[in-house]
Amino acid sequence: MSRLRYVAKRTVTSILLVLALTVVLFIFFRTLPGDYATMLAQSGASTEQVQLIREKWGLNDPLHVQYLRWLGNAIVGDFGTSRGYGVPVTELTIPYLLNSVILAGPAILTGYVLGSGYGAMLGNAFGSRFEKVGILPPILFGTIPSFFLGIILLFLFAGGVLNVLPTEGAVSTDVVRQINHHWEMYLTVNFWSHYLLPFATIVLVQLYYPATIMRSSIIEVAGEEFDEYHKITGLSTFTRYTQRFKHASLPVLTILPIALARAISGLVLIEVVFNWPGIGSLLVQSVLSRDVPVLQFIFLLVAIWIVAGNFIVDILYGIIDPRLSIGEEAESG
Amino acid sequence: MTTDEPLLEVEGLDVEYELTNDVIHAVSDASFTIQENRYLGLVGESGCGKSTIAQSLISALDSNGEIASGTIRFRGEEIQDLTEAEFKNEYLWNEIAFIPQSAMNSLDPLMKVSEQATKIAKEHTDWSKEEALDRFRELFGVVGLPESRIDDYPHQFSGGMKQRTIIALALFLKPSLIIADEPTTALDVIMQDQILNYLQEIRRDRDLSMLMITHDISVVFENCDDMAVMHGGQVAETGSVVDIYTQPRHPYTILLQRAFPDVRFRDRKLETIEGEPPVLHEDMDFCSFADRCPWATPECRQGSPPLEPVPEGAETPRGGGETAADGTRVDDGVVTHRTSCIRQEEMADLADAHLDEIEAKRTLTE
Amino acid sequence: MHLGSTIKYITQLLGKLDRRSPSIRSNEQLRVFFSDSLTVFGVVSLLLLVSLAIFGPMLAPYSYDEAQYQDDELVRFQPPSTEYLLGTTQTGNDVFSRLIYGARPTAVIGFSTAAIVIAIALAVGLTAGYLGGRVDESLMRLVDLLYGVPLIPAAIMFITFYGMGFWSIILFMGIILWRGSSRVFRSEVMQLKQRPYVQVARSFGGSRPYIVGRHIIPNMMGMIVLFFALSVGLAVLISAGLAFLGLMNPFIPSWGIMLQNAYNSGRMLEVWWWTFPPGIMISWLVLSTYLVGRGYERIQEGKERGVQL
Amino acid sequence: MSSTQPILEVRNLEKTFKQSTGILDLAKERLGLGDNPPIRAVDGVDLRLEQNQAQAVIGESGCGKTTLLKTLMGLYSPTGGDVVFDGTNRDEFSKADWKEFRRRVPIIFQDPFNSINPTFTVRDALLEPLGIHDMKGDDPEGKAIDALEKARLTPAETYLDRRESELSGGEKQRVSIARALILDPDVLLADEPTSMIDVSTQASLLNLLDDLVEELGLSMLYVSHDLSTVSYVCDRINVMYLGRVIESGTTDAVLDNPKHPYTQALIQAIPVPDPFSDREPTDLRGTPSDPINLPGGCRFKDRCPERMDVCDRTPRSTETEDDAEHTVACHLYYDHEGATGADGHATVRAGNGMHGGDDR
Repeated sequence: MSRLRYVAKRTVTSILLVLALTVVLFIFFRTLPGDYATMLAQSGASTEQVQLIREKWGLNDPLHVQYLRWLGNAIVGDFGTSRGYGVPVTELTIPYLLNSVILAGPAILTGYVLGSGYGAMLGNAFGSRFEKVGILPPILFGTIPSFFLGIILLFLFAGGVLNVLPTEGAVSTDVVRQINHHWEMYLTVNFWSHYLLPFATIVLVQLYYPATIMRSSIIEVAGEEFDEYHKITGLSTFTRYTQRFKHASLPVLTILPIALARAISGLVLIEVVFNWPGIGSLLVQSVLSRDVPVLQFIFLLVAIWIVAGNFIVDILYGIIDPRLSIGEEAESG
Repeated sequence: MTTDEPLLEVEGLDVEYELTNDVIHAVSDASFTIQENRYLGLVGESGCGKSTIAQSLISALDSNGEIASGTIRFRGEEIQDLTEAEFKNEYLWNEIAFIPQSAMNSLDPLMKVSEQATKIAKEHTDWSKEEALDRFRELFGVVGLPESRIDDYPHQFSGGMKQRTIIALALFLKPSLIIADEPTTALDVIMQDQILNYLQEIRRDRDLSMLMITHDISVVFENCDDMAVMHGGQVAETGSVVDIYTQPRHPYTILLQRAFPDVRFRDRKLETIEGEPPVLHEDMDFCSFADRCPWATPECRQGSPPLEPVPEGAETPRGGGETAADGTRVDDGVVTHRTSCIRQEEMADLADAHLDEIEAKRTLTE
Repeated sequence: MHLGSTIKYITQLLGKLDRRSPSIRSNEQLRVFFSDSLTVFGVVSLLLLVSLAIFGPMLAPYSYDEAQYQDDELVRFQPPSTEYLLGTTQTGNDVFSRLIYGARPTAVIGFSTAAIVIAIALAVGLTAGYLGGRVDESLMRLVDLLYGVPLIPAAIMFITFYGMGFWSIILFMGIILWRGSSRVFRSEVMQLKQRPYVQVARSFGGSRPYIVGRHIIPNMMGMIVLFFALSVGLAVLISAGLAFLGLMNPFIPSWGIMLQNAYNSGRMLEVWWWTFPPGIMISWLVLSTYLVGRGYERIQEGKERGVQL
Repeated sequence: MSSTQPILEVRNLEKTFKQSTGILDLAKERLGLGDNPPIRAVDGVDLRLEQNQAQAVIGESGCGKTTLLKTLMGLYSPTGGDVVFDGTNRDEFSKADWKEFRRRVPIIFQDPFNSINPTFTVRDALLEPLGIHDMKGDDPEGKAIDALEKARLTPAETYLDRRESELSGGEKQRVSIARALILDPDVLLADEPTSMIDVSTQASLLNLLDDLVEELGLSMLYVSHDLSTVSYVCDRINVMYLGRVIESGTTDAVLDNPKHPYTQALIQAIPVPDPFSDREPTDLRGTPSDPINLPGGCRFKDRCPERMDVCDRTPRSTETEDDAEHTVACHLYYDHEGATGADGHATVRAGNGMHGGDDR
């Protein structure tokens, strides 16, 4: 089966998966006990008003009708309006999403690459003193609560000892007044000075999984017969280690989606500690204000983020491992 | 055919493995020689040190293993003290190649078969990539595999095809010695027969010696010219296959032959050898077979037994026809027959009793 | 290759990663386990922290919520002194006493969540591993789905709509966190099931519960204890995060809540004696559980690679 | 052969496995989309194990012999044909009959290193079957010692408290044998018990099994890939190829006078410990095809040097001319048009023994 068909198959299944997730999310949100209407009721609105609201928002129609209507709008890009700000959900969320992607994207990637590289070094040095102790730093950063790690870095660089970096927010208030478009903010030095500490925190937190999984995966591969054969045929250490890395990267890739899901949890905490206006802090705000449309959209973004992660992993798999994408035609020789 | 100097000479080889608080004497005082263009079978049960010897020949011992003493001479040059890098530049794959035990999964699944060949060529020769590919393609044909498939991945090959690819890779740089570590153990009997037959074919049109390591004595008798029987890290007996079959002079060799099932004589009671091979923790300054040997005497336990030559036996070799069909089976005195049993004279009549029984069996079934 | 076999291939690969047979059998392995200083540090710390959780309240100089007065004036934000070893909090409580008191709720959260995680993971692992076929396939797809659930956002939703009950949060974490260990238990059960001694017991007519009780579980004890320790660490880590977001019951003085109070005081970086001790204690507990795990894993790798560590 | 009733009889036994039980494949199968051909591991096998008789099932790896054994043992349930034990068909077995079957038909496996639960002592391992069948009685220890002595592990008392890690490979297999004997069984199922043991201790195990069959009047079904070890222990040999028994007969008949081309190749391929033997290598090429998309008719036809066009039809197992007990499933030996029996075919080949004495 050619690689193209393999990619096509994966794309179809990913899209189906996202659709399935939207159904699950929709049902979950619609059945929440404390939805918007009842919250209004608690804040003193009379029952008629609540009925009016439910009618206006079409909350009384049967579930599947509501879902199809929601899906119809979603395809067009209209995810409803935010209850809290009365602004279309997409318009409200996109700036926060951008802030999160700019922070989390590069940080997770760096953490993953550094972690895998370090883990490979450890794996190849199995049994040595360096390997025995070398595993400690990633474990340390993996076991310190991410927000506490943020506090430590703030303490070291922004508050206590050397007062170099700003303590919170993405950009200081005076700069906000100068720029008119949201994305111009990314060009100011001020933004990048705010960016440094949360970025560092995420990188350090993200080291643990790739480092430990790559280390044990390299050790596993080093025990395989083909690795022995590479050694016996006298291939250079560089070639052997590259082949080991290729093999060992498969399990590391397999846990990428899991790490992505974990990264979102971390992101929420780090954005709260650093007061970073990302999707995490928006999530916390919308939950407290029971802003269901915004919440639904955020969770949809999260779902797409995870499905996309799986999709990328599948494609990378197909590229690295021929057994998957190139069919088997073992003839009797 | 044979210059006076043997291709490979191992003298008094000791190999030890260091564990956290223990030393394992895996090989003690092992000596044998491989002549040019002859196959030597290294046979013994599990844990007797035969794989350790194979690894020490190409300095591929595990990290905690080292050659404690003794010499390994390849064409007269001592190679046991070479570092891995030195050995790799001068000898590895150009002179000495290797067929691993589990050939089935020795090919890297993420690497095209041709890539494996070009990488080996890049490491040990100065051929260009194209030249290497052409040579490998031609060798693929010789090995009986479709030349068009050298760019396939290992998972697209059947078990037999992988086995032949490994043999092709071993022959790739025209080595003069191939070490095959249990080449057919994991195979079914028909595939084993095909591969062993093929290992005989490749020596017809090229100068090639082989060190074949196996636990199966019948594979050695049929496929090798000379052999060395190992027990507990020591070489019990060495010599030409014909010598050791017709005049065995070590109790272990005799009992091993009698314990080995032979499909032709089905009702012969199989000989059992009591006890277990010794655990090699202390220095082996005694005959490792002493505890299991029914004819052991106190002297056997004082000092590790040296390999003594066995005086020339009867003119016509017993236990078989005058000469085998293709004439190679007559002992041509190339390799001296040596045994490490200090009671080798008494062993003579034990061997004769064993051979009488085989001949009686043979006449019965004719 | 259609999708079915790809998933199977990837699970196989993951299984391969987890297939090490991790039961500590011979005491020789125990010797190797305790010869590693980091592992010993992990085990000793765990014992210390657990005893702190049990005997803590008796040792604390003051009660955790007793406001301290000096010549009838609330002692707020006092730096560490002989009287208050770690200074005082915004509401005048002694930080040292709160720290000692905090051990118990944190430990309770950790251990009870771990108990739920191991119970479910073992049940799923045994069923999927032992029955195999479609049951195994569907349970493993469920695990893959659960892996897609980001825990903190999901917890935020759950707590906001279902309340901050101490035990309901523990239950919630338990119900999601079993996903990790269940996959490992499953591959171990599958491996053990193929062992000749199990097949002989089945051939004699040993019933399924007998086989699981007598053969499967005893050979998995090492791994069960290991994943229990790891789950304790994970649960403490996550509950600290939730506490920090103000989503845990503030009247139960776990270390997470302490840290959150310090953060909310707005003077987090100044009152270092209030902010850092709870953070350090949490990290210490989680670190020691992971070090025990690391020591355990090295035995398996050493045994498998024949390397004497 | 005694005309008494065979202790264990297998008629046209079949065992097929679904290729993959993934949900997607199931859905596809339900909708009739993907063709999901089952793996036909055992495809119509007949066996008759007489009282106090040792039979071998020989075949290369992947021929279905272990699946056959596990199906007989009750680990897999057959998808076709039936198994008759001591006269009663297993389909009519009650729960008690099954319990009785499991007592009288124990199994010993190939891998000695995992044959005893690492958390058990030898005593626990031996008392386990007694416990399951609550036959401990008043002196379980005595039964354990007696079983150890039958397996020639003497002095038996010293073995009872040993752990699995304190036993050698040979000793572990003997404990497995003792465990099988403790319920005084009728039929012993053996899955290549000596193939992972060194030659020196292998001989003593083979001799032990041989003596047990005689002394205790046991019957034994011995599955292996190694013809030479089997010839020391078994009276009859069944040769299996890709799920079917292609030849069956007494040990001497099959070894001295093999009929089926595959059996001839199997015997000819065995190396003999004799430098003067002029054994010719087999000219068989290729390897058995995978058991999923099997060729129609005779499954050996792609590799068979004597292939005829009639081989596209599945051969019946017929008695050979000179020995009714010696059956072979090959078109060379019977006229497929109509006439049954082996007389009709013009080119009936006179069996030329491979290893008989005559060609020395």
